Amino acid sequence: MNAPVATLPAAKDFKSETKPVWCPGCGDYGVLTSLTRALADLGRRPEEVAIVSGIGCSSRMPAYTSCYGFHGVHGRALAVATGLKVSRPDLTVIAAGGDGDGYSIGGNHFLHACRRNVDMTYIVMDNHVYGMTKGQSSPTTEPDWDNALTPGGTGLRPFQPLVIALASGANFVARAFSGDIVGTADIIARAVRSPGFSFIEVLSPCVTFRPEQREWKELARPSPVPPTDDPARAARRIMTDDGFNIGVLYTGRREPYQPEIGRPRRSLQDLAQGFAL
Amino acid sequence: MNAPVATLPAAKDFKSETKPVWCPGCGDYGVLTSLTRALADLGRRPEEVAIVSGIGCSSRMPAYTSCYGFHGVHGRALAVATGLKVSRPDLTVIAAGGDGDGYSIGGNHFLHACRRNVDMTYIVMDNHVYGMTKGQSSPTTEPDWDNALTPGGTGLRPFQPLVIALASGANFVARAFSGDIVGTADIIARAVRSPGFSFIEVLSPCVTFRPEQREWKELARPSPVPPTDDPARAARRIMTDDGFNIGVLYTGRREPYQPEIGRPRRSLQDLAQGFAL
Amino acid sequence: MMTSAARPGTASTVSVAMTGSGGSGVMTAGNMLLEAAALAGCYGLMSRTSGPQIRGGEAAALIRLANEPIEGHDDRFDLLISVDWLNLERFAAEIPLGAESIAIGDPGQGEPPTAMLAGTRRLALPMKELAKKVPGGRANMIALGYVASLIGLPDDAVGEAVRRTLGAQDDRLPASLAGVEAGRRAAAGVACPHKLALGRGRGAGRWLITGNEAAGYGALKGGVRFVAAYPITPATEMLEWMSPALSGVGGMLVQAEDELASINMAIGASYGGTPSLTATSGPGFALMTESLGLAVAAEIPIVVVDVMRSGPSTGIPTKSEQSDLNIALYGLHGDAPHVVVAPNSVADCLTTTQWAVHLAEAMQVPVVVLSDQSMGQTRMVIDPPPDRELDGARAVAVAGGQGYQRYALTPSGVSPMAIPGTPGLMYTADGLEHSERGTPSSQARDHLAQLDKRKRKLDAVDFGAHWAEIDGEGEIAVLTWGSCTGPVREAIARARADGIAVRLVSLRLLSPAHPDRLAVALHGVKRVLVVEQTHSGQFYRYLRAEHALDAELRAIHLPGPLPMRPGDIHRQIVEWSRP
Amino acid sequence: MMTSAARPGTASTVSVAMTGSGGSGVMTAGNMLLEAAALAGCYGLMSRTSGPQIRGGEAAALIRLANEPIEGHDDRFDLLISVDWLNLERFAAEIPLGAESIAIGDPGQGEPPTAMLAGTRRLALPMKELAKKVPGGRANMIALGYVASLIGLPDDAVGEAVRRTLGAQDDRLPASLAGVEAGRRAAAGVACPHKLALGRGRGAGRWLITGNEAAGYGALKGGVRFVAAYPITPATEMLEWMSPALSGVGGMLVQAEDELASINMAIGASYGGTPSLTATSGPGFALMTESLGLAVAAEIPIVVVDVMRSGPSTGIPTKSEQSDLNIALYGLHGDAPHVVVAPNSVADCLTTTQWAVHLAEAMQVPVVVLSDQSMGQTRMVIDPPPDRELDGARAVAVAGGQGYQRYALTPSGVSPMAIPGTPGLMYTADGLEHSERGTPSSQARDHLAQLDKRKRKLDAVDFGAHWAEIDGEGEIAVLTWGSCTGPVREAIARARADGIAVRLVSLRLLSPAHPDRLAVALHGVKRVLVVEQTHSGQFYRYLRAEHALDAELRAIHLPGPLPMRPGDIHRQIVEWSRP
Ligand SMILES: Cc1ncc(C[n+]2csc(CCOP(=O)(O)OP(=O)(O)O)c2C)c(N)n1
Ligand SMILES: Cc1ncc(C[n+]2csc(CCOP(=O)(O)OP(=O)(O)O)c2C)c(N)n1
Ligand code: SF4
Ligand code: SF4
Ligand SMILES: [Mg+2]
Ligand SMILES: [Mg+2]
Repeated sequence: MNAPVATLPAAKDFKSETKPVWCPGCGDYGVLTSLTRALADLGRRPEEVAIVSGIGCSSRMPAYTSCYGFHGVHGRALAVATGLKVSRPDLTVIAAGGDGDGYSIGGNHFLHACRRNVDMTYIVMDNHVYGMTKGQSSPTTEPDWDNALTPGGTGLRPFQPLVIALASGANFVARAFSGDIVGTADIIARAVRSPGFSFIEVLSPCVTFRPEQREWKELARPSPVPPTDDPARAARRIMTDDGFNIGVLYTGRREPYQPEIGRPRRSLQDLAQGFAL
Repeated sequence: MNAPVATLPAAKDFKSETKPVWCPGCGDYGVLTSLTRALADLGRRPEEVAIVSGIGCSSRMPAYTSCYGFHGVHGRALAVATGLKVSRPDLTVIAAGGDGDGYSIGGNHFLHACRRNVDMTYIVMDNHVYGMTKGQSSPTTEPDWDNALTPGGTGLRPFQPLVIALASGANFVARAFSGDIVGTADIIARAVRSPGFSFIEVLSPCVTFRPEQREWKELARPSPVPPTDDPARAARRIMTDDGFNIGVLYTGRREPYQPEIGRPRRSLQDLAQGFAL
Repeated sequence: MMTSAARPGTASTVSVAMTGSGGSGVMTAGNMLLEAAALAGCYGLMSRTSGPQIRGGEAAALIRLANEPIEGHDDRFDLLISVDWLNLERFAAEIPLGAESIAIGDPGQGEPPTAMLAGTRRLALPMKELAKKVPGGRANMIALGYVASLIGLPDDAVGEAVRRTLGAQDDRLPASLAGVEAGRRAAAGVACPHKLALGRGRGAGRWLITGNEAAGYGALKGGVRFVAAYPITPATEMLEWMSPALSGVGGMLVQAEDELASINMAIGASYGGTPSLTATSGPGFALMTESLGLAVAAEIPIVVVDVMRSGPSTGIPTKSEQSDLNIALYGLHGDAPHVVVAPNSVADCLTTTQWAVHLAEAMQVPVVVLSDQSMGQTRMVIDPPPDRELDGARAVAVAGGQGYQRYALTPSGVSPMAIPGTPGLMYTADGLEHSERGTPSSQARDHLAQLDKRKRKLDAVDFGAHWAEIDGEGEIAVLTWGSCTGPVREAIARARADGIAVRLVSLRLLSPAHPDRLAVALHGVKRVLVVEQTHSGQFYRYLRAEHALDAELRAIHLPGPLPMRPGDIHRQIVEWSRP
Repeated sequence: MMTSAARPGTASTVSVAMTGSGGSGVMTAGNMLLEAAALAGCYGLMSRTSGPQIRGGEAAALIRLANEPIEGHDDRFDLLISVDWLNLERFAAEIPLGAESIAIGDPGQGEPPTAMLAGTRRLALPMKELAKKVPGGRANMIALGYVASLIGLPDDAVGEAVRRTLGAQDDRLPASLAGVEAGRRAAAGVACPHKLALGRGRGAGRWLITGNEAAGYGALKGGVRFVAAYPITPATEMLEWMSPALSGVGGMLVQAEDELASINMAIGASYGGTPSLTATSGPGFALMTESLGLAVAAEIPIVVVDVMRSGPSTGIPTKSEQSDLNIALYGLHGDAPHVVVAPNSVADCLTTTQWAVHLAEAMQVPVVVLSDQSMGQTRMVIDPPPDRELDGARAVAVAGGQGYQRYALTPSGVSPMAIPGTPGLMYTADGLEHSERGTPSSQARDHLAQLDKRKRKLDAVDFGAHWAEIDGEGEIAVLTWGSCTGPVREAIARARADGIAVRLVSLRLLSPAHPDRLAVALHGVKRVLVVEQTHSGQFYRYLRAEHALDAELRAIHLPGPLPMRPGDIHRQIVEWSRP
């Protein structure tokens, strides 16, 4: 706490001048605000932070911050973030995106990122829909949600992101609601502080294709219990709640994966010796 | 039971004349034998059955049976099997492959196949290694298993296939051991009979790259408890056992996903009316 | 399909851009204008464009009407009507205006973008104010009535279009009709040189259709009964049209978790005997190439429609380009012969997609259909394409007999395919190199035999007359493909009107290449102008690689997002025709 | 690298195939034979082949030795020694024999494959029996001693090779040496015309290396410090060599869950400032093309090594082919300029991969290195390539100043790249089309400007002399690339020995194409023979597409799995040189 406080950037300093393409009322605005607050609260500087995303409305996030950003291809944010973080452990790396990006096309990387447990934070803005492509079912969409591509609904059981995150080894698991700016900022800050892979499922309404999600603000409420470090208990809680308990739900103690980047022990000449006759 | 029993094919009729490329002692031989037994026990005919796989030693399975077979690309067996089954619900469709094929490159399809719950059976011959590419870590490999690609081991927590299958919605979850021909045959038969997506994790040693797995035959033993239909209980059991309890562990009651293939209700002319001015 | 006499470029045609901020209803008004013209016996088309905002930003309906069939936009817009001026300058390049153009704006709605409107004739129309006078009235309807009147559309056609769009029971109908009427009254006495000569007939029997819908319908006509897909702009609407249609005709559409899954699901269904398809755009197509190779090696028929958008990478998802030609032709690893075809108009999306299914089934090969955003998402008035007998006819192996060989070396290269369920013909389809039986083999003779066989399939088949559209005579030819064909046709019509003989060659069959056929098509031609919508000249390079072209070559290759303009092509033809 | 005088084809050379069932130890014996020859001052190489069995099936070590550098197999094998005859006929095409060939078998080990051995001279060597007489003896060591003696390798070199391979402390050493000695004794008095003229020097300073190792080492020399990869034959050994080496030099290798992840991890690490690479083969490469396009659009340097195998689809994973040329050049969607280079020998795998890293970093572009199974997995005696100063030099933006534009339109097309952590230069890398600042844009002018910029980067750079290997004069040229260069060099050497002047042009830089440079390289050439290992003539088509070749062209394009034979090329040159 000896650093001159005055020079630390405020939340607003983490917002860029680029105007979001989001629809008025989109939940993602709230997440952006919470994210910038969290970064200010964490005392980070914009240049120390990299926000990595895929493709989707929510994946537009990086450019709306003043941090380093990477807007990649659909579904691969976690892979990019992993390569970046393990090679640059000094950076704060945050991956962000949507339910389609993360759980549909990106599902495999989600599984393996949880398992790999690299020290980074993954924020999924879940609106139970593909917003960017104008309203198709995502893995978290209700089975009977009618839409043009799957009239009458997909009939499929929704994907349970928190359960899968737990089962595959995420070290920090939380649920947030985009309408709760302060609460979400707090969760993001805790996630970033927590070593290893931190996963935050943010309920973030798509007011355009799922206007009924405006009601989420009535449903979301703080989780009645504190986080547990027992994955089985966390899983049971998540499986039995109604999906609107907000807060940090699980914090584990697994060691992050970080291959050592030591000072070079061998010279190139030395390596070439192995080929010499 | 009115069909003339004599004409039903026996287990041997389900084996093809193609000689497996497998190493002597490979666990996959046992799985092949169990599979052919199960098909005979089920009273199927080879032409009614399609075995679909990806790439790997274990994925060579289809051609060693006398059924219809599909040996596709690495990691995509479940997608091929899904397309086949939903469009041809009259067939018995079995997907088969390895832990690399199914949990690494194919992980996303595994998640979504469990969730989709199409009426088919998925057999993974898990040897905790990439056999075909000569011995690298797979997702189920122990973190400290030394090998040329990741010297000293990957350091990663092994993927828990049964837990993920449960969490993502598989309707039938079992563990088998390739050395237990009769037991595995029985599990396969039950899996095929069970509606929806049935998942069998078969411990199948790779004697070449993981010779220590020969010991599995000492460790494998029947699960002390009968299957449950409560996923949470099943998950707890699986997470707390030592990985060698063999048997059907979970049977659910979800409706399989099968889009209706009705008789055509509309003619093409009729559809064209929609374009008419 | 069109006779020479009916070529556009000589026809009376009017181009209208209706713009406004999101929610201003310009798209609705534009659709009504198009439909009204169609009901009045005209042809026409409408494309949409909008700013980066997901919803609610600036938007424009780009409409062109004519009394003869047209297939693309003109060089300039005759009328621009802006309900408000919000960010209009973003569309400056998409809405070229000239000295003849009339720009109509609402004086109460802010400052017009002067640079963009420079040189145009300006009209003021207080749309908001006029709308206020109509109970429930909206500015877009005022604009509709005004423009319809200026260009001379009959009242009854406009009224009918409004009624059809809203439905006779809709509450908004009276206000909308009243708004149109108010707009029309405001136009009284305003001189406008851009009059639409009305078409013959009243449009009955014609279709209003997008290329995406046409492709979907063509696929069904070809016999497709299984589709697996993952949404992507601008292919999604094709899938959205097909989904209910498929369940109507006894088929199904499955939404996959990604494109790796969708193509493999389609392969699985096709292996099971059901003609199958997936549709995507560049990024998704890139994810499918590994499994396209599987379909080549395992000989599984399948159709992949790539509705191209501007690349590379995510590029410009909502804008057209022809730059997936390379990946479609050459994007598979290994020597992987497959078929690539391209429709060359909205209407042809139907026939060529149907043909693609036919080719896939007949040759047991993957067929790529290269459509693009500009055909896929443009709504157009067309004469329904004639019915064609192009049902997929797969060579199916019949039960009985011994020693079935799935990959038997037949003279045609096509080997009868056993459908699961058939007794006695069980085999394993394989992407590993294999013997005739299908057993994996690394023997040189098997590899060569199967490579030859897979190539032979494509060499031996007769692709028929649909392989290219060839029209006209002359020593100058324009060689093009896909959606560039529309502007090229128009440019050629203009050149012919100038007295220049020009030949059109538009290739629908891109792979396998048919150098001999192209040589015949270009017989006597001294100069070939190659026209394509890519930055690097992909089509030009493809032509050089695969064909012996001894004529003098020039190329117009421009990337998206702007459409190819007939005027640019015309200019080049004229310049080149001088001795 | 080699002077004309040192060309192979005129050198004394002996080819030996050692075969036997799995576990018979022929690979070990083969490696020892190669190393012994190397220690005796010879050059040589060994490739391996085996049946479909994962372990334990038939296997063959294919060795060629010479007293001058050689780079590929000869037309025929001089000696075949079979510890047992198990399924030997499966290798008939890979082990061509002739009237001069000697086939040595163990009379006690079953029936020899008569068709394959027809016309050869046959020798019987009771290897099993002789081995039994040596305590702990094995047949493979008998074979080694016998063959080494027949071809005239010095005893001490063989003994040294055995000692080096097993290690001085190994229990098996005495039995092995005794076995070799027993084999040598059995050879006493056996006439053999295939004698190896010993090389100059004793091999000190030379390397025994595979192309995969050389490429891995070259990557490290180029500065690569991050690798993410997913195992695939035949690229895995490159990764396995790099993994410990990287951690030794302060880098790392991450095993990814699939190729989609591996390339994106590499992109992420490179975005962070670390030169990065991934290696794969055809099927994995196909999965990477979408993200290669991202690296193009977002301008992220990255190297992808594709160690090609026979395709299409899973194909023949263990066999070589050059058939990923198409996908490497043209397999990205959209207009996506990138670099493709190819090493043309095992030794050149080092230099060209190092160069690839340099190019990627200098141009902020993805570079594809096309190696193949035959270079990657062949172990070869080489002279270490000279050290080259080709460290990656990325243009890095420095802190300070205002209004940093990541995608600024510079004259060279290369814009300084900010490395995360640098204050004041924060930007978002984007695969969407963008402005100079990096903000997404669908404007035509931004699209064109960025397309031009990305192309300009490749046009503006000087690729230097390494772009091609050009050697000799004459009116006939052989134009080739990659691993075909070895047999082509040898064929040319033979033709020159016949008195025919032939020029060699082997392209290392495949994309961007340099038609002007090639025209200079082929100046005065009347006939060009194109040599490549594909079925469809991919290189030939690429040459036509990208270059103006006015010489008469002929092409030898043969698929894998068999290597290109110098004799076939030589025959074509001779035939064509007749007036
Ligand atoms: C490979 C690929 N496939 C498909 C798409 C099309 N696409 C863009 S965004 C998107 C879904 C976005 O949904 P989600 O991640 O939930 O984000 P949201 O827009 O809802 O925030 C899809 C399918 C693409 N860009 N790339
Ligand atoms: C796209 C692609 N990537 C990589 C490979 C290489 N490959 C073949 S099999 C395999 C792993 C097989 O492991 P597993 O599924 O566990 O099967 P096993 O051999 O152990 O039975 C890999 C990585 C491939 N064929 N295709
Ligand atoms: S479409 Fe939905 S998710 Fe996308 S910006 Fe609009 S409200 Fe947000
Ligand atoms: S390598 Fe292992 S998995 Fe493969 S066949 Fe041999 S024992 Fe079985
Ligand atoms: Mg979403
Ligand atoms: Mg395995």
